[in-house]
Amino acid sequence: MPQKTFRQAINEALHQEMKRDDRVIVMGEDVAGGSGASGDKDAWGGAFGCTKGLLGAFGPARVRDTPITESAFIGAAGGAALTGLRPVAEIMYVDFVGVCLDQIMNQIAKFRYMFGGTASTPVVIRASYGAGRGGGSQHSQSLYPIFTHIPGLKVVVPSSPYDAKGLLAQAIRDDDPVVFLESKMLYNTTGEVPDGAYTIPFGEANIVREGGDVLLVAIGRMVGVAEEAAKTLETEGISCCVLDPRTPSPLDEDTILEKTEEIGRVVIVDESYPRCGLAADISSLIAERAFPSLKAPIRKVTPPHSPVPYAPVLERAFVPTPDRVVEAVRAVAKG
Amino acid sequence: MPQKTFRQAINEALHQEMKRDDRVIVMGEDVAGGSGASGDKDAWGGAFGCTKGLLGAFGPARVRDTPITESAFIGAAGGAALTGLRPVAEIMYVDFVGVCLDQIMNQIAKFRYMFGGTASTPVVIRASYGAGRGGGSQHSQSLYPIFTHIPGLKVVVPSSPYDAKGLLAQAIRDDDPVVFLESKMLYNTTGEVPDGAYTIPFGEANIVREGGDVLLVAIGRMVGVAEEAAKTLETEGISCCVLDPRTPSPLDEDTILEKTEEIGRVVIVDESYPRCGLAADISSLIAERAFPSLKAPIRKVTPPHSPVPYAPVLERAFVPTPDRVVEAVRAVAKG
Amino acid sequence: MSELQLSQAQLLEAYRLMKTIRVFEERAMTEKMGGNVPGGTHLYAGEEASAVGVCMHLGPADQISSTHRGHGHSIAKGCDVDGMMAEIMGKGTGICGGKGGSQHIADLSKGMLGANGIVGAGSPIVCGAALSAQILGKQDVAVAFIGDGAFNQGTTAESLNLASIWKLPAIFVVEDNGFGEATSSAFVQAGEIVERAASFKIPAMKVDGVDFFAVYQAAGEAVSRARAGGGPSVIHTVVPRYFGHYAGDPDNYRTAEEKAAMRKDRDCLKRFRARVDETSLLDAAALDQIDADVEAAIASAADKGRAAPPPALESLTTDVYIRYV
Amino acid sequence: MSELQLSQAQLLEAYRLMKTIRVFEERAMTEKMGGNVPGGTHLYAGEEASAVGVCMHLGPADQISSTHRGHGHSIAKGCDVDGMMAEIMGKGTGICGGKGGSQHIADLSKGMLGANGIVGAGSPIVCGAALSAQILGKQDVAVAFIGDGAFNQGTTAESLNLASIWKLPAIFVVEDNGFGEATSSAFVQAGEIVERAASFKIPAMKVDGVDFFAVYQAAGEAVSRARAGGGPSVIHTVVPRYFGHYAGDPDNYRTAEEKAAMRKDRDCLKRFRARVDETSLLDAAALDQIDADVEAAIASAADKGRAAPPPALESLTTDVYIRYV
Ligand SMILES: Cc1ncc(C[n+]2csc(CCOP(=O)(O)OP(=O)(O)O)c2C)c(N)n1
Ligand SMILES: Cc1ncc(C[n+]2csc(CCOP(=O)(O)OP(=O)(O)O)c2C)c(N)n1
Ligand SMILES: [Mg+2]
Ligand SMILES: [Mg+2]
Repeated sequence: MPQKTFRQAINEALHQEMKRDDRVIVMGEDVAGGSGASGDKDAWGGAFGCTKGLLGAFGPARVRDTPITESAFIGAAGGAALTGLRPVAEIMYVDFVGVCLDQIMNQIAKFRYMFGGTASTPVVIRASYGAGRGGGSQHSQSLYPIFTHIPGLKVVVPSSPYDAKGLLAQAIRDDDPVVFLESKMLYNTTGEVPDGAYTIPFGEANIVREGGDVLLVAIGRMVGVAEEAAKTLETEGISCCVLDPRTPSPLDEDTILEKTEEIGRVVIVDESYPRCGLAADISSLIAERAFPSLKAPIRKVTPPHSPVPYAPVLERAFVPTPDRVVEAVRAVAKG
Repeated sequence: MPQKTFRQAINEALHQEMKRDDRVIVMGEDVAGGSGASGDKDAWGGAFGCTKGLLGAFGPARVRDTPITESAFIGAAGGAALTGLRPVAEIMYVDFVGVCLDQIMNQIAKFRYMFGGTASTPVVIRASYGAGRGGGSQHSQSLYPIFTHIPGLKVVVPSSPYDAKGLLAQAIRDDDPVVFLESKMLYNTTGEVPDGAYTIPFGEANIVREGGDVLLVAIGRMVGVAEEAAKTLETEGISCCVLDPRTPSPLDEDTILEKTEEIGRVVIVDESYPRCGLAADISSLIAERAFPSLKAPIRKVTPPHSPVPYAPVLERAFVPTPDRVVEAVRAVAKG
Repeated sequence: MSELQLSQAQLLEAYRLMKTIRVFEERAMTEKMGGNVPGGTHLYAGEEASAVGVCMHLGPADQISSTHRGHGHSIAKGCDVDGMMAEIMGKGTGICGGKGGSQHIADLSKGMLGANGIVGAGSPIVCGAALSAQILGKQDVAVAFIGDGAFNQGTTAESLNLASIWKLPAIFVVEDNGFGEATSSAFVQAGEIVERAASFKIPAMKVDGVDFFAVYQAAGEAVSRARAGGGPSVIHTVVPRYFGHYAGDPDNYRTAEEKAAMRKDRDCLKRFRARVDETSLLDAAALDQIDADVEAAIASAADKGRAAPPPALESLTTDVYIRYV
Repeated sequence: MSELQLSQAQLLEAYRLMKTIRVFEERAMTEKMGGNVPGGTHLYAGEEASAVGVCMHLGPADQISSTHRGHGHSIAKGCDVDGMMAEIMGKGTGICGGKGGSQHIADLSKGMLGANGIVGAGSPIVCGAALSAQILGKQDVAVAFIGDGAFNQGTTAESLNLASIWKLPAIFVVEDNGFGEATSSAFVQAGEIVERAASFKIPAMKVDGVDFFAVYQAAGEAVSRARAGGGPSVIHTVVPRYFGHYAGDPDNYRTAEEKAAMRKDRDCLKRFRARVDETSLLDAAALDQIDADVEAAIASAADKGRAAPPPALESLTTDVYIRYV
């Protein structure tokens, strides 16, 4: 199978879905770039290059550089979804959601429920997330717990190029609103990605690695961190299963519970803030529904309860590392 | 001690703190009401009447009816706090935070950290929360998990008039930003409240009721629900301890863990959405740090993963009830 | 002479809609006071000509979005009053199955994209509906009804900008009842609505919102422009708000004299009757008949609403998603 | 003749500040390319006269808030360049201890309330700073520097409205470099900045932002008005952006000719030199000396920054709260 970057995988899904369905449009700041300027058109193709080439292929009516007014264009994406289009709207960094959360939380997420089941809002909101590039406190957050908290949203956090493509295609074809978050540290990573279109269903965890001593649950960029830890631990004779839920909402509770019952020891690795975060959410699921099979405390490896710092030494200490996972697993394996 | 309503307790704290410190100002939509109109001034004293009388006592410079522009006035509260004032700003319903989250999440919460510890932002953001009054999906949410998630904020959810007054005074005197959420179902409840000013420190749980069989953890309006359940359970010979953390952030982890170790069985009752909610957060704390003492799964009693419905029958089914708590406790007590 | 643009049937329809809104709101007030409306509700009485003057230009493929004060827009856009009344009573027969309530009445089959509990939230949604029409090559327009208070909200400015640069077939009707809750707009709004709109290069008109014909005329221009690809418009309608901000508001921030004068001098129904009488376009008997019909229809809606069963308990968790594994 | 309002010392200071910004930014670019700046950074080169023309009117008790492109405002407001350079290098000696980075440079002791990574977030904060001055009875003013892109953000409209109705001593300086990232402002902005401001009943002036004296003059009026209780102003400065949106941006959306012409014809330093030369206010030698001093100071800042230690690991979790049980 051809090797592609995560960025290419996203780009391919967008191309294929726009081709497949005329109602799919793409909007956001600089999704093309160069609009109204003297030089190149499609100059950026998105701040991370994921939407490159769409302008040329589908034209300016369907690929729209927006003003820096997230409330207006995210809200417009919602309104357009209610009335026949299937917009893919980009918030460059998920941190910016603070200026437009109402349209996501109170409008898009709730239309269907409030309107008694008569509305459908097939919109995808893409955004980059995560620390690691010196973005500082306002450009490095992993805010998926906020979206996961909100009923009516589906939330997707892919960990590999293969998943990114298939999950994004699913998100675009899905009739419910989807928040699709891409780790900015993964854009340049590569993996096998089929050329043709395919979808990956939501709510189905991926067992990235089998193992019988400790269950590692991780999502997005943390899947790689968990895998790396698992490799180290293997050399110590500790065998880890790495489970990637892929979609925080819907969460594949069954697989998480089954694997817990099988293995009995769990470490959850997550990049979001710890309080009311995804690691806590999954831990509480297990503590309620798989308690009898637990042989040790459920450990969480997360950042501290602090904003994301700028300096590289601090930022590296903020994000969970394989070392910290190894340590947690060792503690749990003994316990 | 005099009996007062929760509303009066809030009002008294505001009066006393504004009198105590000239730098305290109050701002929000209709915190006075009647501005620029032909009839009564201080016509409302806030949508819930909590700020009544402040205009007369402290004048329009310090008690400000704002335009319906939450980003501007919450941001202004933050900017004013950075430069010498101690604003208490009101978001009428916490659900509206979607239009101004950036100023809370990325500005107010992070100034101190981003600026290397040089800033202090003594601002209090008050808002009503919760279901029960037929407010529908956009006026009934309990969004404290979102604020609890965000490092840099303190989050307070009082459960009684006594606590409301003492915690609000503390919030106003606190040099860190505080989100102060008031259950709209509690405003008319009464309890003993001293006339004089007093503060209640943050991060100190209140043991509302002692008991040895099951630990009930609940906050805000759910404390009363837990207490009611505990009364019923007592008649069945199950003795419950009711623990009210009072402040989701900082959370009194020590008391929660101590009580868990003592009792070994835990039910958490919470009105916020279940996914990445406060019940999950507290459950995960216990599952990680008091695991060996657990004698049964940690049960959570929360609303379903759905928006808040309008119709009374549905709304009553949405919010945790004493009956549901009783059922959960019975299951845990057996387990 | 904008009344001459309308057929007799249209004139009767306009009157019927306005009257329906008025009576619906009076009944909603009565039912609220009688304990039959569980949640809060904001009444549109007094502002009827604004909704109807605009919506008389719209068909079901045109879209509107409304506000917390949404009953009038809903009725003007063709929503069923039985379903609306049952909805505000929280019944299973409600237009949203009792799950929405007054602030979330919607009927997508009628092009009514929802009342909205968030002040200022409708305008971006309307930009999206207008974008759909534009991209899908339809002639449809989308109308955002917003209040004077909502006009200050950042979402409004962003939407005006977006609608202007994208030349969207969007119309923003700013219903200026002089108040955002208990606070007067003079106290919180800088400058004039039409000037602010014009600064976004959007044509803007200010009209007397109790004059159905004035609203109808202005809306006609705006709708034609939008359908012809001429982009957005703003219509500022000056309207009275008969009741308090919400049903039950003591409304003590307005003097009794002010409120009495408003009801006396600023009544779109009386104005309409005087105008069609003066111009001999309709006779009073036909209007009286409408009055009677409307009273009966709304009374019946209320009776049916009260008698209707609550939603089934299972509906608590349905409709959150179309499909959630 | 606004240059005549300035003493020789002030003229020298203005030039020194503009030159410091220019050289700081060129050095930041070099250091970024050399791998010494871990995060993203947006350079202000070309826009110097806007920051300095405004800040020459301000003292340390006056407040400013800035943008993601904040180095120029910080320097103009008196922030220490050693601390700034160390900050963007992520060092413990940084002005924010290395925790903020380029987009969060702040120095509250200098009245610099922070660069800001969120477009449009500064204006509400500045309203608050102005409110503090007003309520505490001070003569201080507060200035929000915002970009042309930020001008469309809802927070801007809300802030203009708030500043107008509350007559806040707030000044909004809209630095129009023609772009928000890679998108031209013509493509995304409806109407004129000064007209939009005027629609909020705020006096607004458009000036050539490479002409220090024009900016200085306009800012002088605005600051005097604000100090005298006359309320807010908007100043629209038209400026070139020498580098791409961020250090490293290929900047392929502008032609090479456009960029060359901009650097040739739109240089505030050259303009300043020509003006003071023409009017014989300063002699070239003094300016040359400043050039040399500034080059040395910035080179030294960079050397110190590179040599400085990273922050202590413990600082990861300090400063989240003043006190958190
Ligand atoms: C974002 C937000 N802020 C505040 C409110 C509370 N609120 C509901 S209606 C209203 C007044 C709205 O005034 P206006 O837009 O003039 O509409 P009117 O009520 O006069 O029809 C307010 C402040 C809200 N629902 N949403
Ligand atoms: C709310 C928000 N949206 C988007 C961005 C990404 N972004 C950073 S700078 C920028 C362009 C800002 O343009 P302008 O205000 O004109 O300032 P300039 O960069 O030209 O100085 C954008 C879109 C952001 N930081 N914050
Ligand atoms: Mg109004
Ligand atoms: Mg710009």
